[in-house]
Order: sequence, then structure tokens, then C-alpha cells
Amino acid sequence: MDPLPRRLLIANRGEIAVRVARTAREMGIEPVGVFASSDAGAFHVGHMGRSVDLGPGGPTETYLSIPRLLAAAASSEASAIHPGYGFLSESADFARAVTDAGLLWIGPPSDAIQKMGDKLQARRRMRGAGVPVVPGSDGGAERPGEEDLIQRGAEIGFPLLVKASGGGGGKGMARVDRPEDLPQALEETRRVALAAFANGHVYLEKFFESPRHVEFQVFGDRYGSVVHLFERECSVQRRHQKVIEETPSVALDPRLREAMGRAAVEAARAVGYIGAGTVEFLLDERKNFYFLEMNTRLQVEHPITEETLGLDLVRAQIEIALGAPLPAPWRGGKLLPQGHAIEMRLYAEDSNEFLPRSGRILVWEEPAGPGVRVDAGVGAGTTVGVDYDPLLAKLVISAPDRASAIERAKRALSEWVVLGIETNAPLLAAVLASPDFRSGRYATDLIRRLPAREAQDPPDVAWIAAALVARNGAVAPSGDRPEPPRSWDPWDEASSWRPGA
Amino acid sequence: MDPLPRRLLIANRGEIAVRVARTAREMGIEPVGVFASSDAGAFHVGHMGRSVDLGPGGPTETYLSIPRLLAAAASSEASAIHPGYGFLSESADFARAVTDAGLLWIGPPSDAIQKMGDKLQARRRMRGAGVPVVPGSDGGAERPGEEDLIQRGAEIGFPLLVKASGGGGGKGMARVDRPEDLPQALEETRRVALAAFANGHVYLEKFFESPRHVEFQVFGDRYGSVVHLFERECSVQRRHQKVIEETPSVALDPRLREAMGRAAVEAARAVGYIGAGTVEFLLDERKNFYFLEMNTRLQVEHPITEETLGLDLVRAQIEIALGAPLPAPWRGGKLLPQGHAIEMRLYAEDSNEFLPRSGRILVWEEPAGPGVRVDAGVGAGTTVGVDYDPLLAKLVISAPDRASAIERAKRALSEWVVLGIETNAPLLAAVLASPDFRSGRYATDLIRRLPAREAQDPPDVAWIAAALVARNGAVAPSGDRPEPPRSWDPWDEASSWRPGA
Amino acid sequence: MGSVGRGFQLEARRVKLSAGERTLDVALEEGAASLGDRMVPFAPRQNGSTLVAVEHGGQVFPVRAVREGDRIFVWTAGRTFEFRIEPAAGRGPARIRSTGAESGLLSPMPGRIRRVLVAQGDTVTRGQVLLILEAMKMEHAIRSPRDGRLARLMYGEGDLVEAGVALAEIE
Amino acid sequence: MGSVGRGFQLEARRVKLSAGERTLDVALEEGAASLGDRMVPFAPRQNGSTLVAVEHGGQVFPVRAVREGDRIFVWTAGRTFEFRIEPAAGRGPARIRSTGAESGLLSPMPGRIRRVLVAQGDTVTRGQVLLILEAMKMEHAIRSPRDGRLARLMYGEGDLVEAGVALAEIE
Repeated sequence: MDPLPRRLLIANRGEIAVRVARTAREMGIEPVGVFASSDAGAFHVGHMGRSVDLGPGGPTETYLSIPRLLAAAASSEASAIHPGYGFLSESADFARAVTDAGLLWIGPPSDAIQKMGDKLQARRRMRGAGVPVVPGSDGGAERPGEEDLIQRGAEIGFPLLVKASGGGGGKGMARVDRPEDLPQALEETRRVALAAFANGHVYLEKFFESPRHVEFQVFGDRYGSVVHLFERECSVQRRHQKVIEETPSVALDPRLREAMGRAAVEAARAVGYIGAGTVEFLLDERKNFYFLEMNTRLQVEHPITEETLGLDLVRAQIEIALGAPLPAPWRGGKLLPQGHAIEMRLYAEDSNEFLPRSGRILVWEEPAGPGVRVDAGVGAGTTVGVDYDPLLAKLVISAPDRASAIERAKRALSEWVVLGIETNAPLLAAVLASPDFRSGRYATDLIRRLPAREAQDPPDVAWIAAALVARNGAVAPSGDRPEPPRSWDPWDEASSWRPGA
Repeated sequence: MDPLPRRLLIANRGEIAVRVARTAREMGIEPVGVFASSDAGAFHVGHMGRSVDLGPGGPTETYLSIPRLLAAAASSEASAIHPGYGFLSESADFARAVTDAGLLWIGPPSDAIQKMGDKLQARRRMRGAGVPVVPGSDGGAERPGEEDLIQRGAEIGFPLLVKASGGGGGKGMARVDRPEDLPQALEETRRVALAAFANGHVYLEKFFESPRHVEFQVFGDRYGSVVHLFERECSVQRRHQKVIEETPSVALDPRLREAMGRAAVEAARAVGYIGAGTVEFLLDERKNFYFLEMNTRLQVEHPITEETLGLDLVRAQIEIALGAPLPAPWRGGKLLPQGHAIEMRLYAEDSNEFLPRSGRILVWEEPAGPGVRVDAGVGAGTTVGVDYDPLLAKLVISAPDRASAIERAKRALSEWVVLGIETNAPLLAAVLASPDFRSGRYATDLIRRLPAREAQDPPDVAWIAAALVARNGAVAPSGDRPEPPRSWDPWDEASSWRPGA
Repeated sequence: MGSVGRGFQLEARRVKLSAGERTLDVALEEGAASLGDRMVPFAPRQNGSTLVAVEHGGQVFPVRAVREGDRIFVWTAGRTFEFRIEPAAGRGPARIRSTGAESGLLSPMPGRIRRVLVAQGDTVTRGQVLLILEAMKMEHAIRSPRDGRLARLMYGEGDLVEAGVALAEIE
Repeated sequence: MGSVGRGFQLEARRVKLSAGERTLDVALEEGAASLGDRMVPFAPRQNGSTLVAVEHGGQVFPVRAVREGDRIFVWTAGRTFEFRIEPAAGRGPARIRSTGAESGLLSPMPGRIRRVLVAQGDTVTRGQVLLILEAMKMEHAIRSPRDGRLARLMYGEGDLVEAGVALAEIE
């Protein structure tokens, strides 16, 4: 294995930047953060060894600017870069630029990213590798024209999905129920795709009413070994994006797990994969599985795999990037998951329409205790704006079995105090309480089928507490600016209190 | 198993009260807290389902008052009581009173507590059960007189320890180096013992220069089964009290582990033990082990056992008290520890003389992320007084192996931000960095042999930050009372900020 | 009771609060609170200067509460509630809530105007997409609630808007 | 740099700080700090109203800081430091530190006087136990630093004492 870098630049923000920094420290590597000037006080900056200012502008000019990131690595003398997820994590250009700059790229080879990044190409490769893919419009012609697509649509049948070749993760896709809506859907998807991914190619896919979404964690090393680290059940979604993940999946029996795992390894092999990746499958009611896409990076939900296997996947990413082979026990199939793990994503959004919220976090108390891990990207005082992902933190639960994991998850969720901004905690609680989730018999339509989250009347103590706080802050000493609520101002006492007095 | 109680009264405070409450919630039991009126705003009160005011007075009139605790259980309709550790957890009278009141006692039978509570009696029983005990003055006469003891002292040899029969956990003992000091030591120990334990009996024990302190977790059920859940290495001590514990112990090989485990089980059997208990052993340089004492309650350091075995020991306590048998895998010897766990105790005390500190916690940021568990009894704003144990929180680390556990512990410790009160964090860091601890070759004299913790010069950024805060708080608007430091007052912005503005 | 009085002055106090559709006059006196027409005994319990619990009918219940402007956030028993301080004399001016339900003309979320598809003066039809709002990687189409003429457009492309603000006026 | 200026007013500021044995005049101006006789460029970085980092020589380093009375606590790079604000004109009156090292007559820790073993006026000898102080389950014997006469006893049994306060006077 090559020597460890002295500093690792983390080209990201939020919880994943903090998460990667923790592993870096444990390896004796100084984590270097980056931030947009307008984002100077971001939470992650307070958790790095040091950070570099990427300058003015929005995400595009900063966290997404390859030149500025490379300059930041140079100025901080960081010799390696970890992209986290999102932002440039799946940019083949970035991977190439980092390597060309003589820096260590903590991720898969750029050509593997490219091959999987184009969904059409990827589907073709998978078919070639004998991995089942969702029936779609890309069986024949390289680039089918308008008429071909409309004809294929008729063959596939409705409802179906129009998908952008450059899309993924639920972005750049549209559901079409009737043939007559197809042309407009094609146009709109092309527009979005061009704007979002600079790639206007689209294709059609069979639409499954209520499939499961199950993914496999895979790892490859530069010596040709590829293994999987078991599955993650990701069917609890809203807006085609994951909210709760768990492992193991109740939908898999040993034989199916083995078959899907083998397919995942084949998929990774087909693109010469090195490092950490995730192969996503659709699983239909009849337990047929289809390749959906491969994410060529660390997943948001990677911690549930870490918890059940007792591993640090970020450490494994770094060691493999440094040339280490896959750990022997991984290759020997000696790895056995212990117990059950559940991840809940706390988003700054409402629990019914899932619309993002912004504001300032005034009180932030995290759950803790046995079997509870919180990976947070915010804290008390953090301002949540509109420019970045609304993910606030991840609550990761481990327990000996699924039933006790669910009880523990409910307990932990009930301990979480977040005041000042609306979160989706009520949605998370509703899922944990739903019979479908508890039975394990659920699919991607679980949340759609839940009753709406209704606002509850506050109990007496809540009204009393509100009155206490309202009144204490209501005495205005100077003009219209209310005085800081006395009982809430740590300085009120602090400044008058004297040690030894 | 009997039906679960609807409410569980937790006769304790601080981190253990919160810890027990968490398990209660996961079992669907409402945790009921108690507090002294003078301790009304204690951290644990904010983490219960509800709490009951024990009224005026110090610890003796409140947390140690059996009548008031029983009254609290009655008024809150709690049908079970968990004592935590310390306070009345090892009071046979309390255990009896709780049972007599028709409430469920989450702990061992009162007579088992009694038998182990009197250290002289316990030593005699252990000898009877064939468990090796530390050579001492209690071989012969029931209650040896002054002269007998002085003669025995000569036989045992100096240095030796004078111990109070009612003592334990490092309390009520004195080291004597020269024969001529023995009479005064006997007198002083008797005085302390009478005052502290209402039991003036003392005895002598061989003193070991640098033994290891290794304990075994045991569990018994009411059907006569007794098992051990492996060891905890507790040799990192100051003032005869534990600071860092880890499991497994590097000092034990499989054969020794098996022998000590069997002795621990025998010790518990000898007193008809039911529930969770801990058998403490001295381990000398030649790997001879001697029974030291049995703690008939949950230990502060129980979490490291939970982490390596993936268990919830509090849940097991409650289930066994309700009549459940020991889980089958425990009895079948199927239990195998996974990886390595380390607990670090954060105390409000200085790192050189270990003298307690009091004050107010102004900033409190806990470490988090993979393999990190924090059981805390305080938070931002908590006032730490002189009436209670100075334990602030426990940092529990788990990792695949000892080396990575130590690196993770260092990382987590470096993340911990506690401002406003002095803590022993520098001591904890010094232990983690010491060659003796890292090699695993250490004993109870580890901390004594460390170089003193020297105050370091603050780096530039610390001076700058101090100046920023000093100046922002220096503008005094009214008389001598400085204004709250602007940049630190969450209300300054909050009160002038308007949503949608 | 060392904790009471610490921070809190418990002379009589009265405030009108609303939560969701409910509005209530709450008055606090030493040891008792009147909620609308009900009286309940209570006492605050503080951790240093932080309210951790409220005594209510002899038992003490955990609570967290914080005020920001005229909004108050309260956590208790695992649930969070938002209150508003209402002007003492009856309800104040109707406040715009950001549910996006009432009218497509209100911004349903904070975000940036990604595209403006119409111009002032245009005649628009019900359901027609007027603007595309983007926040946190998500696009949201703002449609006209009815047929009419676009009298005013309050924002242009790239503008930042809060939740619940008016985006356009239609005659 | 939206974050600067938020909360912090960066007009020139000067303060005398001490940490352990070191005392330093620190002056902050927009973008630069003078530490004693050295000038270093700097800028605060805030999270909302919370200082999370300080830019120093082009790189940004995490920091937490808080003031209580004339004491300032700062965390950075995993270590914590305590500062004191010194009166601008030279050092102020010598402050009693609670290390317990200087004199057995100072309370080495906060606690309760458990027992008083001597009376005012008694002649005492060096090393003689005068008081027994108890805190957090721990007993601590306060011994006489020298031979002499016990001129004054400041506290009685059961009294609560802070760290660093004088417990007795010996002539």
C-alpha cells in the first residue's frame, strides 16, 4: 500500500464532509475542508483540520468548480481528494482532473464512472454481462428517433417512464400514463435533461406499480477482485428519493440474496470497477430483479452496512485507493452481517408535500445511547438555506433484530429535539408506526399509501412553555426590538455569576 | 415472564438515569424520574416520561431516602424501581422495602446484596466456594481484636491495606507502609467507616504494588442458571477509581479467561445471585487472580460489554426481574464478543491532582460518528455542583480491533467540546497516547507513572478567538454588568430576524 | 425550589397564542396557569438557564421551548409544536402560510426563480405554468389558479424568494 | 464574505489577556490581529451567530469560544484553553488559583466542610489536619502549612466553600 497522504481534501459539505473527516483523523490524515464564501460558517468547517475558502458564487462556482477545488488542494498541500456524494462525486471529468493533477482520487476510475454515468450505455453493458435490466426502449437502435420511441412505448405498454440518459437518483424522469401524453413528456424530459445533465438523450422504461428498491454495496480492488457487502433495502421513498433504509432486507431469502449479489458483482466487473460502489435493483412482486443503475460513489445510506458488518467503508475506500487489496475476510466470504440496522434521514421539509424548508436551527439535541449513531451536518445555530440539499442529519440504529431496531428507532426519534425549522420527523415516525413497515411487507409506494400526517393539538404543558418563553421575551427595552428572553440567555446569568463568589 | 410494568421509577440521576430511561422507552415502559427540589433542573429530568419532586434537602434526604422514593413511586403509579448504580443500588434495605411495598425490584435479591455487601462475610463465603481471595487478616477469628490485627499485619507483611468491611469501590481503605503506622490507620479507617457505612469493622489485606484490576460481568436468573458475559479490564485508575475500561483484556488468554469466568460464576452461585452483577478480581504479575469484591448492581462501565456483545444489559435486567430465564444463547455459550470496546469517563476534575471542579457548562458538543456512543448526564447549560458524583459523561468506543479502537478514541476525544468547566480530558488523552496503554502492558499504577499533564501555550487562533469574544462582551450598557457577547447571543439575531423578511 | 424564579419572573402574565387553527389566551401566575377558561397548576423546572420541564398537576414533564420573533417552538413528549404570538387585541392581520395549498400564486417553498414563462400583461389560463421555482435540487412548477390577465410579476429569473410570499397577481 | 460583520463588529479593538503564566495584548482590526508585537492576518467564520473557525494566514481553523465574566474558554484543534481578561492597566490584583498547591489554607476544591478539628486560638503544628473538606464522595484533609497560632477560621462544619477561597489564617 502506498504511504498515507498527509492531508485529504474533502470536496463536499454537510454531514458527509464531517463523516469523511472522522475517518481521516483516525488514520492520522488531516482532513481539509472547502467552503463557498457565502457558506463560510457552515457546520462542516468547524469539524475539519483546516478549510479553504473557494471564493464567491453559488454551488456551481464553488463546490462544483474543478479548478477552484484543485487550487484549494494545492494551497492546503492536500495530496488526495475525497468527493463524498453528490456534487462532483460522479463526475468523470473531476476524477480525471484530480489524477492528472498528480493527486490521489478516492473513488473509482474515471472511465468506470463514465460507463455507468450514461444510463443507456450502462443498460447495454449490463445486458452484455448477463445482468437483467428493466425492459425498455433501448433494445435496438443506438439512438432511436421520436417515432421509434413512440412505437416502443406502445410495445412496452403504459404506464411507462421517460428517463434521461444522463439522469439518475430519481432525477430526470417522468411517468406517462397514456400514449397521447408521450410526445410532450419526451420534450419536457429532454429540456430538463439538457439543462440538468447537458445530455438530451432519453429512453423509455417499463413502469412497475409498486416495486421494491434493493441495492448491493460492492467493492473492487486494483487487482481485479470484486465483492459485495450485502444489500440495503431502500424502498421507503418520497419523490423517488430515499427516506429510510434498512439491512438486511426482509424481501430477500438466502438464494435470492446470493443471485442478486452475484449480479451486482458482475455489473461492477463489467466496467472494471475499483473502490466503493452500489448496484441498484428493482425487485418486482414476483421477486424478479432488474438492474436499475450503479452509483459510482459512497451512498448516503452506507452507515447501515458499516453497522451490521462492523466496518468503516470510508477507510476501505482510502486504503483501496492507496493500492491495498480487498481485506482477506471479504474475499473469503467470511463476512457475516450481525443484527439489524435502520437509517432515517432527517430533512428540512414538511411531512406531507415534502417541500423544503429553510430557516435557522435554534435548538438541536441529538438522540444518543445504545445502538444509536447520528451523522449530522448541522447543529444549534446553523442556518439552512435554499442552495444545498435539505438533508440535516442521519439517524442510524443498530439492534440484535429488526423488531428491537424499530423500537429503538422510535425511541431515538422521540429524543430528537429540533426547534426553529420544520423537519420530516413526523413522516419518519409515521413510517415506523405503520403496519406495512413493521410487517416488512412494503414497497416504494409505502409513503404514498400512508394516511396524511395531521397536526396535533398541543398538550397543556406545551401551551404553558410557550407562554413562559413568549412573556420572557416580550419586555422591549429599546424601541421595537424585543429583549432576548431572559430565561433563555446563557449570558444573563453567566455575566453576573463569578467563580468563588 | 410477568407482564411489563406500565411505569418504571428510576431512583437515580445523571447519565445512568437517562441510560435506563432509554431502554424503558424501547420496551414500551414510561420512565419516571426523581429529583431533589434543589436539583429540579437536573439534566435527567429533561429525559424522563415524567418526574417526581423528592422535596427539600441534600442527597441523604432525597435520592437516599427510601420513604420518599416509595412515595414517589406511589404518586406516579410506577410499579417497578431501577436503582441504577451508587445511591441505594447496593442497599439491601431498599431492595427489601421495594419488594415489601409490592413493587418490582430491578436488581438482585436483598440477601444476595447483604451477603456481598459485608466484605468480610463475602471473603469467607468465597473461600468456602473455592474462589481464591486476596490473603488477609480474616482467616481465623470472626471478629479479630486490635492485637490480633496488628499481629496478622506482621504476618501479611508491609505495605498492606486496611479495609472497611462495609466499604468497597476504593472507599474506606488505607495503605500502611510501616508497622508503627498500623494502629493509627486502623483508628482512622474505623472512623471513616462508621461515618460512611455505619459499620466500623475493618480487616487487613495483602497489598499488591501494581496488580491488574479485571472484572467479569455475570447474570443469574431465578431458575438457578448463572453465566458470565466476559471480562472488563479496569486497571486505568486514579484515586482507586476507574477512568478508562476496555474489553477484551490483553492480559487474559483463553485458559485464564475460562478459569476466571468460572470463578466469577461460582462466586455468584455462592450467594444465589439473580440479575446483573460484577465480580472484581485482582490479577498479579504472575497471572494469579484473587476475588476482590462483587458489585451487586449495574456497573458504570457496562456499555463496553454491550458493545462487544451487541446486547442491552438493562433490558436483560428488567426481563430477568420479570421472571424470564437467561436467553438460550447465553446459556449455550454461543455468545462471542466482536471487536474491541473502550470506555472513557469524562469527569469534572483537574488532570493532575484529580480534584473535583464545579461550575456551569457553557458549550457542550459531543463526539459522534462510526463506533462512537456517548452516555451523558449533562448538556449545555447544566450546572455541576458539589453534592453529586463528578462524572459528566461516558465516551464508549467500538472498533474491529484494539489498535483502531484507540485511534477512534483519540479522534472522538479530540471532537469533544466542553467549555465552562475543567474536565479530565487531558488525562484521558495522555493515557491514550502513553506507550504502556498502547502496548496493553499496564496495571493500576499506569496513571501514577505518567508524566504530569502540563498546560500548553495557546496557538494564535485561540488568542484571536478569545479576543473576539472578550471584546464583544465588553460593552457594558448598564453599570458594571457586561452586556451578553453579541456574537454569542442566539437572541440577538433571532429577535430581529423575521421569517419571510 | 431553587430552580423557580431563576430566570423566570412569575408575576402575572398574559399572552394570546395560536397553534394551527387554535388560539388561546394563556395567563401565568405563581403556581397556576389559565388556558382559556381552564386553570391548571404548574411550575417551570430549569437546568441552569434552560427550561427542561414543566410541573403540571404534581408531575414534571420534559419540555424545550424557544422563541424567534413572534414564533415559538416547543418540544414535549417527542413532538414539536409551533406557536405564534398574536396581537393582544383579537387576531392580527391574516398571515400567509406556506402550505402552497391556498393559491398557486404563493411561493410554496423558499427557493430561486429558475425560469419565468410568461410576461406581465399576458392572458393566462387555469393550470398554465407561469414560473419554475427551484430549491435544494428540486424543481417546482407554479401554475395559474384561474384564467385571467397577469397584472404583476413580483420576481425575475434568479431571484431568491421565501416561502409563502406572493409571486404574481392575476386579474 | 457574508459571514464576517455578522455579529462581530471589527472596528479596532484591544484587550489584555492572560493564559496560565502568559499575558498578551491582543488588538484586532479588520483582517489583522496583533498578538503582542506580531501581526497576523485573520477573519472570523461564523455559523449563524456561532463562531466556528478563524482564518489565519489564508487557511481556516476550527475554534469554539465563550466568555463568562472575566474568564474566556476556547477550544481549538482538540484542546481547551482558559483565558482571563486582565485590567487594561498592567496586571490586576493577584488572583487566587485553585490548584491547592500554593497553600494548604486555600480550599483546593469546591465542597462542604465536613469536620473542623481545631478551634480559633489553638496553636497548630506543620502538617496538622485542621479541617476535612468533602466534595463529590471524596474526603480531603486540609493541613497546616507551618507551625503557628490559628488566628481565624472562616467557615464552620457544613459550610459550602468554593475552590481557591481562604479557609483559615495562621500567625
